[in-house]
Amino acid sequence: MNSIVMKQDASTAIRELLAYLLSSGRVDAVLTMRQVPETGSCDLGLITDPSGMVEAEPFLPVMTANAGQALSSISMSGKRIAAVLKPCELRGFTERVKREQGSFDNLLTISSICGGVFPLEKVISGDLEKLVPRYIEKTARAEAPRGLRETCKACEEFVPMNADISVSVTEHGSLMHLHSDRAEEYTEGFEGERIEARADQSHIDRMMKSRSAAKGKLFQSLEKSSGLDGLVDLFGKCVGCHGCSRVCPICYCQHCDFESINFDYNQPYFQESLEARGALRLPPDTILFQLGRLTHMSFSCVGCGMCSDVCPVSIPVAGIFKKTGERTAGLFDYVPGRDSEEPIPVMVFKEEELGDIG
Amino acid sequence: MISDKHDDFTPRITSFLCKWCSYTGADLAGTNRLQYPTSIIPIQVMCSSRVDPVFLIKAFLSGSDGVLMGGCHPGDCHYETGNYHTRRRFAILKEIFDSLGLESDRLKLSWISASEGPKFAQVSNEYTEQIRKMGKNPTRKSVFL
Amino acid sequence: MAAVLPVGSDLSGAMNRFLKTILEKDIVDAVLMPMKVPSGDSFAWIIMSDSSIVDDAEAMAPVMPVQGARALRSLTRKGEGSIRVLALMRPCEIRAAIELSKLGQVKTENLILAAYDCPGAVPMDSFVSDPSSGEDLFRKMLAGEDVSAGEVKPSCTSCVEFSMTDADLHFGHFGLGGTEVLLIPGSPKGMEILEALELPADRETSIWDEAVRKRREKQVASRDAAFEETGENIRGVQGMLNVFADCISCRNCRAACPICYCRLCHFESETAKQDPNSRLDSAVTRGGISLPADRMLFHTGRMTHMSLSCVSCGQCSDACPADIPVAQVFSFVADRTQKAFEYSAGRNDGDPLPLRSFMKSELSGIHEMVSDAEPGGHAHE
Amino acid sequence: MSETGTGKTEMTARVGVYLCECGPNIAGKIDLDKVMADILSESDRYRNVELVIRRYGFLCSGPGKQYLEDEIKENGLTHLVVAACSPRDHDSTFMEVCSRTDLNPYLYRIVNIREQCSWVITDPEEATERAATYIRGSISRVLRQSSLFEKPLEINPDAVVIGGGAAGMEAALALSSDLRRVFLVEKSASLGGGCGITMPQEKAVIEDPNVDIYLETQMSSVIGFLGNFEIGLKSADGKDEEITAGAIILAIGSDYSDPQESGRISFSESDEVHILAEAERTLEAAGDLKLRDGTMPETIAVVHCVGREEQGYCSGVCCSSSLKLAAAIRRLSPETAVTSVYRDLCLPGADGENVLRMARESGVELIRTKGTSLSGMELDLEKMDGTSEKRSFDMIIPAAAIVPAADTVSLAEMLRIPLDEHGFFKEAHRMTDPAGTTTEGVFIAGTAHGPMSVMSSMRFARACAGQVLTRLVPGERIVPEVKVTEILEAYCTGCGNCLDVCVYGAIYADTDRGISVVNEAVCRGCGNCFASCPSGALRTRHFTNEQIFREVDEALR
Repeated sequence: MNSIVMKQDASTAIRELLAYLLSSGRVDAVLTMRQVPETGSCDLGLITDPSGMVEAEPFLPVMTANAGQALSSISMSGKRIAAVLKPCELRGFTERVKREQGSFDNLLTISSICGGVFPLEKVISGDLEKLVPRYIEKTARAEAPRGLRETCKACEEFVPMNADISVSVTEHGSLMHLHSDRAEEYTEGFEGERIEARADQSHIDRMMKSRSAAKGKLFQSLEKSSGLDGLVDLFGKCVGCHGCSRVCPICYCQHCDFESINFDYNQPYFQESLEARGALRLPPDTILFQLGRLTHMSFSCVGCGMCSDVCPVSIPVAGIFKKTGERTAGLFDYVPGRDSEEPIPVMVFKEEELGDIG
Repeated sequence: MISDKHDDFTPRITSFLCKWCSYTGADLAGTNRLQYPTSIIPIQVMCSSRVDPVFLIKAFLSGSDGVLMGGCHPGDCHYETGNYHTRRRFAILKEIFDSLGLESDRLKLSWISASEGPKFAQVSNEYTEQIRKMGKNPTRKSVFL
Repeated sequence: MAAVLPVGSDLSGAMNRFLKTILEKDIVDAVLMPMKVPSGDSFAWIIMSDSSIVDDAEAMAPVMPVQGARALRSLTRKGEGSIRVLALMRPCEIRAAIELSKLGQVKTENLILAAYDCPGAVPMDSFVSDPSSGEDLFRKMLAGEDVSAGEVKPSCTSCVEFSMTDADLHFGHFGLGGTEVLLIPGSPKGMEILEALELPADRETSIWDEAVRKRREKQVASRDAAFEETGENIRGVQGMLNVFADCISCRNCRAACPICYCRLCHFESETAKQDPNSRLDSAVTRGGISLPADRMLFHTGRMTHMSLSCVSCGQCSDACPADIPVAQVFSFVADRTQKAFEYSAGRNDGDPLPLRSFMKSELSGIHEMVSDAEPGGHAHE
Repeated sequence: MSETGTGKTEMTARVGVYLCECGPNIAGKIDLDKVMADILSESDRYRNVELVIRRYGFLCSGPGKQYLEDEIKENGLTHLVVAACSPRDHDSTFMEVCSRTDLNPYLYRIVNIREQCSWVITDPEEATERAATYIRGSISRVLRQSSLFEKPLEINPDAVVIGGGAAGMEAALALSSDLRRVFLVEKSASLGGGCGITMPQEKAVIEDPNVDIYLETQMSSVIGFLGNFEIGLKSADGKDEEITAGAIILAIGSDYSDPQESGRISFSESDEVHILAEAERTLEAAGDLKLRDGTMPETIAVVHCVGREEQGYCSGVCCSSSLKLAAAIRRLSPETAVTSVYRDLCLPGADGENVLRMARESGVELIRTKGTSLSGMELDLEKMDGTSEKRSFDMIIPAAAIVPAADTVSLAEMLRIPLDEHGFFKEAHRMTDPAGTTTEGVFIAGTAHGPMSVMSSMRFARACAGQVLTRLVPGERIVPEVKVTEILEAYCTGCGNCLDVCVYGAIYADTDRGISVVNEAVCRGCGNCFASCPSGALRTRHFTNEQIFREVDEALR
């Protein structure tokens, strides 16, 4: 496929591309990770002024919020936006588009083969300075950097699925692959040698190897959380803040049903339940919330890991949801975020399926 | 007859029954005086597709030993296609239970038409027996749910 | 005057026994107290009617994973049952519960609210990562030993409401060398309990009073210092922006807050969401904006909603994945807003919620207050 | 209303619980007095609720209903629970009783302690216990029900018939009366449709003063529901007109497959190849079949089952019409040799054999082949004995398969009704509602429904008419379902889940406000949308989560 050779490092190249898109008026705004040089604090920037690009860090291995979620509403503004998204953010966004929470119409999506991101605490503690350089060299060698999010280590969907432009950085140099007409059209006139090339498959294979191994480990480690007791062990310390659902790119509800009146304790049932059990936990429905949320979104889970990051009591939420999600999606050979045209499994059905049920 | 009052454990099986088929099927079982255990606790819904999987989870976590969902046979839904959605939702729920090592056998989906009174009685009896073998639902006593 | 509860080896154990007794003697039908979760690295609120379960519970938990008032709310929001429940909690939790009762979220008729001299709590994240040393730390705190401020929840180091509140019953142990606990009735309900146990409230409490006074002095000092620092940090818009620079809008602070009782937070509702186009327009005028947007709107807006009832329990900071000193900022602001109405959150003195009432004669100087205000400055001084 | 300590006023409910003995059917098994005692003993579990609980012989009897009515009035009941038989038997009976009082019928519940309790549970004690549980469940559920008010709608008895073929005209005639206008909308310039012969109905329709005929006109838009449709019509000369009607009958007929579709048949414009329907029409009109040069053909071949394999179904009627045509040609011009080339003869019905006999007697040559292909005017016949023979004819008449009419798809979209696997309109239910569709008030007649004979078409037309006649009685009003879904706008995100799962198209996207909107007149209250909404933004009246949760709670005490 048509690709652009990047002379400098990928970040600089993309920074230039984004600046070019803005100054050439092809897009009205750009969504990308930023890092404020002074404070070192990172955030997602929606940048409209090319000069603002200096702060842009398109491939910063940090996810302060799933950009798919952040992009959601502004993508429907009718203005043209170029967004740099990590593969799971793009997939998250795609899932939201299926739920009318976003639109590709005026969007140029730029993604890259993703080496994973660091958990929030590492970002806050200001370790990035040391971490990022090693991260860059290791990922260029298809090796797994230390200290990434658990779900990133175990992520097998690190190659963008439906981006307009995807970036691959390997030992053999850095390439910008143009996957769509929109990509061709927008990059027209942008400096850089055009060649016919694909992302280095052996590089991808080597990454996949370590990812699959890590995933096996992760799922293995979650086995102990199996069964009712295991589940209670795992979620027993949940404080019910529902932060996991608020930062989830799939949980798009503005009101979570599990916070509705339907799930409040009712007298006298609470009393009877108390008599039956001798004791009860307050607030109630910890497990119900987790199971319920699984029924609502597990098949769309993109395993971005935000939920684990924000959990105040460090429950490995992301691992559990990824593990379960792969099975529920697997029932329908569904791959969340693969293609915005692929219908959400629970919204459609086949007359001839699941014959063994019922 | 299965339900034996000397047995100290009569399971509680919350049963969400579609008004148009399974509930009518249950009525027919009655009209034919087909005996089935007291374990079945019928709750009528307009369509099995009305049953949010969360209902089943709630019943399960509230100590229901089994949860039965009765719907029209695929293709015969009074509302055209509701039960196809039911089937998918149920499949997903079972998958979740399995992947978390929860006893997914405590959840059952059964297609029982309005004319299948005997089937309703049979399903009730067999499922009750199955649940009795599994024993009481541990969630009955669990404190940290 | 107070009744005396002898303490054998450990304080917490003695209180456990007390709670077990009142359950056994059917003085109450259930008690609400913390219990270690199965995984052993946290505690949860457990309401228990079976007295044998009390043995596994912990009268005073090292951590505060869920603010007790939220537990009480979940129990009584839809009206309380016929059973009498005694809830043993930290003072800040009792105060939050009293605020919530004013907001109709907690029904106190059948509740007996009991508090104890709180030595502070261990931050959640450090406890989860190392429970055993967290428990050691808390034991030291209970024994009144010095622990480095960094190890304790920041809001606790500057808490001045750590003891006697408007609880029905108070367990005073400061200054008593861990040999005994004073049972101080704070209401007829509390008195009834002592009477039912035939415990005469005949002990005078001067030693304890003194110990509490001393500690309060210390706390007030460190609080003033904290306020000073916070006041400096959040000066002006830039100050706020710096303090909240790492905020990722997860809204955990709101979710953990005992006072934020809304089902659907206004700032998460459609009504508060900016139209995508005007969002982009504002990006254009600024050359760029940060997403998720409206962080300042959320935090300042939340202040207007709840700072008058803020009890400075510090749950917001504990729940913040970005280690933002939310609690420090909010209690700093709350202190100001509450003073402005001579209101003290969590008092049972019949004061109505300031925003539900007014006095014709009040706030005459309000115009000046505003016009004199410099960003983050001390306007009303 | 009662004063509480807080000075706020709280609702107090007076719930009446009435147990029907149903002779021995219930009282013979269940100890009703014990049930009543059990429930009364815990009346304190309901806050601000007073329970009135009684038993009675046969509540469904005349005196029983009167008794219930008086009880409701005398005790000023705010809610009513009747423990008796299956709702299928007497739910409506007791709702009727409520409506004779101030008690809203939707603040009442029937508990089935007969079919699903006394009749199926052997042990009296267990049955008694179970009955108490059911009744408790209903008490706590009825307390969470809310008044619903039926809104009867004026109906428009008129009907629109789309398609002026046999089925369309038949339906129009069956419906038209001085109390009901019928709008017969025909796309082409003349009535008659696809059935090669002139129907006797045509004259009648034209003369019927209550039938308005729109020729060269098509339906361009439709909104509304049973009893109240607004239909936009567009005529060939671009004129727009809007008519209103209570029902729509789709009788748009069908088309014939293109014989050349299958690779096995190819011919050119100039060749004398005319599909069956054309031939029928010409013969009907002219009395004979001439070649283009005006001479009579000496040999004619009628080829059966053309396009059957491609379509994947047997049209069922072409064998018969092919043979009839062949016979007719022989009768009208005996000097013409007619050959019928068939593979399998499909001649269903009592008349089938006669048709075959007539054909034989009239001297039609019948050739059975394994397969037939045509190039130009030469047929290549694969005989059953394996040999093959090439034969040329002066005229070839392929019996092409019956396929959906071109407009089927666009109309289906307009009316939100599904198509079957072959692309014909799909009926609501093949057993229970073969003439109806998923959109109430829209019916299908004739070959728009699939291949069928003219006679069956007219039977379907009458079936549709019957539906309309019973559903839309002039002067009567219809009561739409009230147990429908509503949307809590504050919680709705407009994700469209509910739109996707609703087969009735009862939910619309309000893209401007970014939420979904329910058309209550179309909603049937199945609740599927409800289960598809993670935000809890939908509520199906009378089946709310809260109501169901309370029933579950009670069941699991």
